[in-house]
Amino acid sequence: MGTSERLNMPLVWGLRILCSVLFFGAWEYAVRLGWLDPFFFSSPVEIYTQIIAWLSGQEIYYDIYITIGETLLGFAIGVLIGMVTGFVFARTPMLAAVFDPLFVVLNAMPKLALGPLFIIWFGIGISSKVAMAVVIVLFLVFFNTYQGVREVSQDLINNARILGASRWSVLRHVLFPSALGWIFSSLRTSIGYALIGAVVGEYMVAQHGVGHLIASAQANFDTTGVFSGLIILMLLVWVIDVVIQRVEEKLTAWRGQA
Amino acid sequence: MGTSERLNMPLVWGLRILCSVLFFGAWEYAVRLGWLDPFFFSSPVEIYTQIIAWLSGQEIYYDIYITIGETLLGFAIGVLIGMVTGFVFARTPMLAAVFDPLFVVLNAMPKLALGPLFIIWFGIGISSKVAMAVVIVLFLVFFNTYQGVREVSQDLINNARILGASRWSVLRHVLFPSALGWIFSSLRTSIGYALIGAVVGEYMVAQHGVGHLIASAQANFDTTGVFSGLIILMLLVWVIDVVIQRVEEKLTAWRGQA
Amino acid sequence: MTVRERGASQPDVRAEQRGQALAPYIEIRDVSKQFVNKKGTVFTGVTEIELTIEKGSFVSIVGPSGCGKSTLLTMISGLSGPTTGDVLIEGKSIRDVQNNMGFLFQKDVLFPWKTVLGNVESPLLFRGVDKSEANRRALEWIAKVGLKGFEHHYPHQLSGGMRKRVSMAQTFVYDPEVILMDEPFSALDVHTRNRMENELMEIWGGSGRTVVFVTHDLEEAIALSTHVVVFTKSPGRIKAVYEVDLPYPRNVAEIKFEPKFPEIYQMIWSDLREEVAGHGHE
Amino acid sequence: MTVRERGASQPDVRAEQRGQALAPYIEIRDVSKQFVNKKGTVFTGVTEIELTIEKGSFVSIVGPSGCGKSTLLTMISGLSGPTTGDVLIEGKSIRDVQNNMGFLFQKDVLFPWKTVLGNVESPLLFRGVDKSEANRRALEWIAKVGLKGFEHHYPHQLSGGMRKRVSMAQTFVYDPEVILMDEPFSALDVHTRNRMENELMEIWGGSGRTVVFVTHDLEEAIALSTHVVVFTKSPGRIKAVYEVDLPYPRNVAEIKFEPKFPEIYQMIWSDLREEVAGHGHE
Amino acid sequence: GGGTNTKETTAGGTAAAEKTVKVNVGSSSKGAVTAIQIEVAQALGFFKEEGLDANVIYFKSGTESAGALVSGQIDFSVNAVDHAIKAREQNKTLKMIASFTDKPSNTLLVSSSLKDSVKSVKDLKGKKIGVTGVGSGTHILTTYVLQKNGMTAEDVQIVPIGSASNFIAAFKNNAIDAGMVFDPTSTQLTDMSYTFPLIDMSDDAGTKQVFTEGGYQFTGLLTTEDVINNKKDVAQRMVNAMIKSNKYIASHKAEEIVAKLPADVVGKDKDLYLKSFAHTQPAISKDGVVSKKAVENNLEALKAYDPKNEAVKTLDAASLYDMQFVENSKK
Ligand SMILES: Nc1ncnc2c1ncn2[C@@H]1O[C@H](COP(=O)(O)OP(=O)(O)OP(=O)(O)O)[C@@H](O)[C@H]1O
Ligand SMILES: Nc1ncnc2c1ncn2[C@@H]1O[C@H](COP(=O)(O)OP(=O)(O)OP(=O)(O)O)[C@@H](O)[C@H]1O
Ligand SMILES: [Mg+2]
Ligand SMILES: [Mg+2]
Repeated sequence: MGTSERLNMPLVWGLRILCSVLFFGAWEYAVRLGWLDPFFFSSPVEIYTQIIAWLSGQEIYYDIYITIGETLLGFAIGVLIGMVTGFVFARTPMLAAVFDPLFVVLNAMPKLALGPLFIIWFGIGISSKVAMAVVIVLFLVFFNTYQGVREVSQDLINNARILGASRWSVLRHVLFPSALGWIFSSLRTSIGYALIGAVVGEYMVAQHGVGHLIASAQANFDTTGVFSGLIILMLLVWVIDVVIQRVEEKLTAWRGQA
Repeated sequence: MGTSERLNMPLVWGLRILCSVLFFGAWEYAVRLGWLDPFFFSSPVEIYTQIIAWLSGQEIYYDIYITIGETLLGFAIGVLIGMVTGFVFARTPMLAAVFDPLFVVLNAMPKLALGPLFIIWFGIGISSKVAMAVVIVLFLVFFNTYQGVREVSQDLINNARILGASRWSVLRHVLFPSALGWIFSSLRTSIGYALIGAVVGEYMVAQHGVGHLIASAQANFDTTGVFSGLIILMLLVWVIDVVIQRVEEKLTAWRGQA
Repeated sequence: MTVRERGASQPDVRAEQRGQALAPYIEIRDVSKQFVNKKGTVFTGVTEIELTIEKGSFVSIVGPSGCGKSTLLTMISGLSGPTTGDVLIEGKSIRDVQNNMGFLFQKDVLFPWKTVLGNVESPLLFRGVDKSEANRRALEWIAKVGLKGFEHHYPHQLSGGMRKRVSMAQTFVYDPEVILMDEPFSALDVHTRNRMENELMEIWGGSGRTVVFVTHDLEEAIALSTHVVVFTKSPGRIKAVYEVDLPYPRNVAEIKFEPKFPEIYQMIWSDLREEVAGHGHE
Repeated sequence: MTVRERGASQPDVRAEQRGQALAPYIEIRDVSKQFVNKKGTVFTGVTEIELTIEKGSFVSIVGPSGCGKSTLLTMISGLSGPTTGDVLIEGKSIRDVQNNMGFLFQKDVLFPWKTVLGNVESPLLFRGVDKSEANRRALEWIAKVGLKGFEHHYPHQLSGGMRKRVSMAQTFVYDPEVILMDEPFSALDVHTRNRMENELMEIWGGSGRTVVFVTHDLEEAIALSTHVVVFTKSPGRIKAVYEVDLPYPRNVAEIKFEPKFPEIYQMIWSDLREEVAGHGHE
Repeated sequence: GGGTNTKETTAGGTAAAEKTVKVNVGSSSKGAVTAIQIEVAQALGFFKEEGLDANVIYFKSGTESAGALVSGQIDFSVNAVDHAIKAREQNKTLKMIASFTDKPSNTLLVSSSLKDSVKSVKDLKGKKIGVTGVGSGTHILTTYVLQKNGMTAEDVQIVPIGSASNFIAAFKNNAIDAGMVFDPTSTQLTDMSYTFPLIDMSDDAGTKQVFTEGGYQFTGLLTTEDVINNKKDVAQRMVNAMIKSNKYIASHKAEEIVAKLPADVVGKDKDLYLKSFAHTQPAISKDGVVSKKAVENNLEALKAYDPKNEAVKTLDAASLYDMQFVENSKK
């Protein structure tokens, strides 16, 4: 968060670590005491061992590379399309009126059901996973950009127009900075969805990738493998999220203290 | 959209219908000319026939009832949890600092991989689908509420505090109305995701529901069935979306013309 | 001094003393503005406004709070069209924002994400002025409004009066031909206000620039203007247009001591008083 | 009339003539406020502020734009604490917003989603006043500020001056004991302004209410206040505190014609002039 | 273990038992011909005859279904025996108590465009072969088939394709050259002339090309030790119903059987269903018996697939099934 730098960061980290320790401790404890069945829940120690084993091998890096590649590519394309359509729709009420229900409805389409079409159109390589990530991310970014632009103060737009701003300048100097908070909020959500899209794509059909790893583990009742894969994914998302937040902080440096 | 009432609605509808006719016409045409393989793309006429056939039967209504029930229940619970956490986090920077990365990371978790856990925790009845919808919706609403509340003008909050508003009054009279645009934007996205959650849940395990219908059709290579099911889902979402928009218009009546 | 009641034909205002052209420049023809709310209720902001502003004149608008002064400025700016009637500039009906206009809004409309410098530069950059030139001119204006040292502050780090002055610099920096100003100086202390008024006189005096100025301070209106327009209370109509017959260049702080000043003041004030006294508290 | 330079010990201000208590009510003890921006640069808003305000007094603050007047009010309100020093009310250090205070902000802070009525009612409802009673009192105040007929308008449907008046009603309606006002009347026409000033005198005069009032209009400051505080230019310090020795009740429009008035005005003005003239445009 | 969801309700006058027992049975999809016993029993009232009120629940795949069995959400599940093996590797015991298909009933299909160049498995060298998932039955069978033909998985490219409908898209897109599939996908693909069968393990002849002796245990009814020990009666009735299905299928023509099945099982394309059922019919067990040799063949194939898997090497085939109920039902 933008405000975190003014908080006591060592304390924040302390609490984060404390909570993690408590959580994983309780989990391990519950498994050992037989309250949780390791068949379904594995155990932190086993997961840790598995992750270490993976990380000391080589294949996992290729899987990660593939999945992150799909995720970032899908994210970038989805964000681009979503943002552009969001801006255009917000500034063109007629277009929005005609097509906005379509977006809501397409957003609600279970993409899983379109698997075969994705394969026909995009093959079984990474493109079909990227496409899956794109269609998921696109809508989220679209809706937030659309709303963000509609919430921009009309007074500021008026001032910009008086000051001689072209349509593009209004976009660049008013709409975009004003909607930035919303766009970033949607980016933080979207990165997760991009990953989900890529993983769902890998579930659907894949030779590599962490999603494929998880799906295979699942097929073998290897809960440890499933959780280990999930944790690797989550760590990746966390890293990307930190990057997004740094960028946001840079871009919204003008904001006052909350 | 809030602004649509000031647009020429007959024209909007005209354009919507025109676009639909063009789209479905092109689709039908392409199938008839053999440019699209009906095995994968079915055809509008067949889909129409199938939907009519379903609607004149009885079972479909039960399936719709089940799916909509799961969706709305998941939506309601998810929105409630997401909104409350969003408000709390936005107003408690320390809590947010500690747990906000967790939310980002949990959001990115491919829920599909948790299928077996959902089945253990929530059984094979509708609760597991509702739970699936909840965990998807929750994060979307959380992130938008969180951001919405953080964007509320501190000046307005200060004024409310000076005027004697309690924490609850500030929430009720300042934070909530101010964040409303964002909350509604996320509701429109979420309803789609609630449905996706319910359908993914039905894919996972089910006896009834439109998602189950689609999954069965898919297993039988019945593309017409898949598309018909999807179109029914999309029509349902459209209806819900119209309701959400009406409510939004009521609640944001104070806004000026854009 | 010419006094003209509303509805009389447009006066033949003499501006030759300052070497200005005489042609009607901005024409407001029987303009009214109605606001329709969501329930369909109609509220009349201003009505039957008929006013001709010559190129190079300095027109002040005074009137009770809520009489439609800002509404009129907004229509001249092209940001919002009249409900009936027509606003013309050089004979052409205004359909959109004009490129040669400046508008100092009553509200605070600085870009919160830009520093003082960024805000003041922006109109120049919008107009394609070279970055370093824009920078130079912006810094010059920041100094003129007394904000040297605050170039890199963001609006939220400034006081109310400072923000108003940034707005002023933002408008003056690109030297628009028509300047619309909505209560620009009311948030300033006396001295800063005087300095800004003199700055305005300087900008306007030298050239054919046209100013439309809204204020609640009749002294200020008289001190600055070639014409003072008095509005009736809401729904605003033009009650009278006065030509101010004082010589230019004027020193705003001193002009009050001109012998003619109190006479002019009394005349307009008696007219205005009727309006402002009439409203509210009934 | 008492004149006291900054740093001198607190004067024994006599307020008995209005039957007010004498105890120090609001104490500002060597307060300074520093703003740190994200780059770590420190900017001093006000410094070395030492001021005691008795219960029942009416203190005006004048000073150049950006000298820290609003900053001081914000600290008294409890919305933001001082960087050093302490602000006390009745001997207790202020840690949070006080329940018995009103604050008319310089900025426009009406709730955009509430109608005029909703805005004016809200402090009463926040305080648990019965809905119908709140409604009655709100309508009364809406009429007092001259906005009858606009009860159901939303803020964006009002003019600048009208919005300011809604804020006023919003503050006065719950009758706070301490009223902080930041340039409340500058956006109003002369008449409305006079009416509001008299309304304020009435509210304040009858009871032990305390007012801290920021204005750029020295005449207004003198006309209304028991004390006038003059600030130096930024970073603001208190230059002098003047006690205004004019009898109450005062009629704000007439008081200027009191024989003593010009004398007081000249005295304070000469002090203030140094400050306002000194800043900017160097 | 479960037990909680077996509700006993009285239903007077039933021939087989005084009480009707409600059971939850997991399956993967309504149209799956390898689980047709469930649908036949439902359609022909075999469950009712046994005093069972069978609640059939459809899961995304056998994995979810077996997971639900382990957690006690369901009492019986239609699965491949491989699921029991994998569960055993994770220390869970699931046993097959009746056999549905005792041949692999998988077909190795090759894209029609390769009709001239691919005449035997050896010709698949370097080609892309689709399987449903890594470690899935299709993957294991593919590896075994390759091994039998003197090749290893390294000689080809294995591509996990996921669900059945994806296969058709993948062949259309030319993403794969061959694929190990079962019905109805294999029939559909051949029907659409996208592919031709290279090895068809639905009948005896085809199976013998790969498993010289004893067949191969594919699907059957799985349950937990808990059910076997504590709900003997219910398990017995389930197996009775399943064997009735098996016998009915063995003694009737495909057309007759399909005519009895409801529309939502058969799907829109009746003809396709009939063809694929007829294609699979030879693989369907006639008596429900799981043979030791067949399960050993499964383990053999697994060893070929994953030579490093120690657990499989020591696993006793006999511990993966329990034939007491099938034996009893013969009496
Ligand atoms: N968007 C709107 N919808 C409805 N009424 C409006 C709107 N904008 C302005 N009005 C009304 O029009 C009238 C004129 O407003 P305007 O802002 O022009 O007044 P003004 O003369 O500038 O007043 P002030 O001196 O207080 O700024 C007011 O009564 C106001 O309530
Ligand atoms: N959040 C902030 N961050 C940095 N500087 C600030 C901040 N708020 C105020 N300042 C600075 O503090 C000084 C005093 O501001 P303040 O608003 O108190 O002035 P003021 O006396 O009210 O002026 P005005 O009459 O123009 O309203 C100004 O120089 C301003 O730039
Ligand atoms: Mg105005
Ligand atoms: Mg201020």
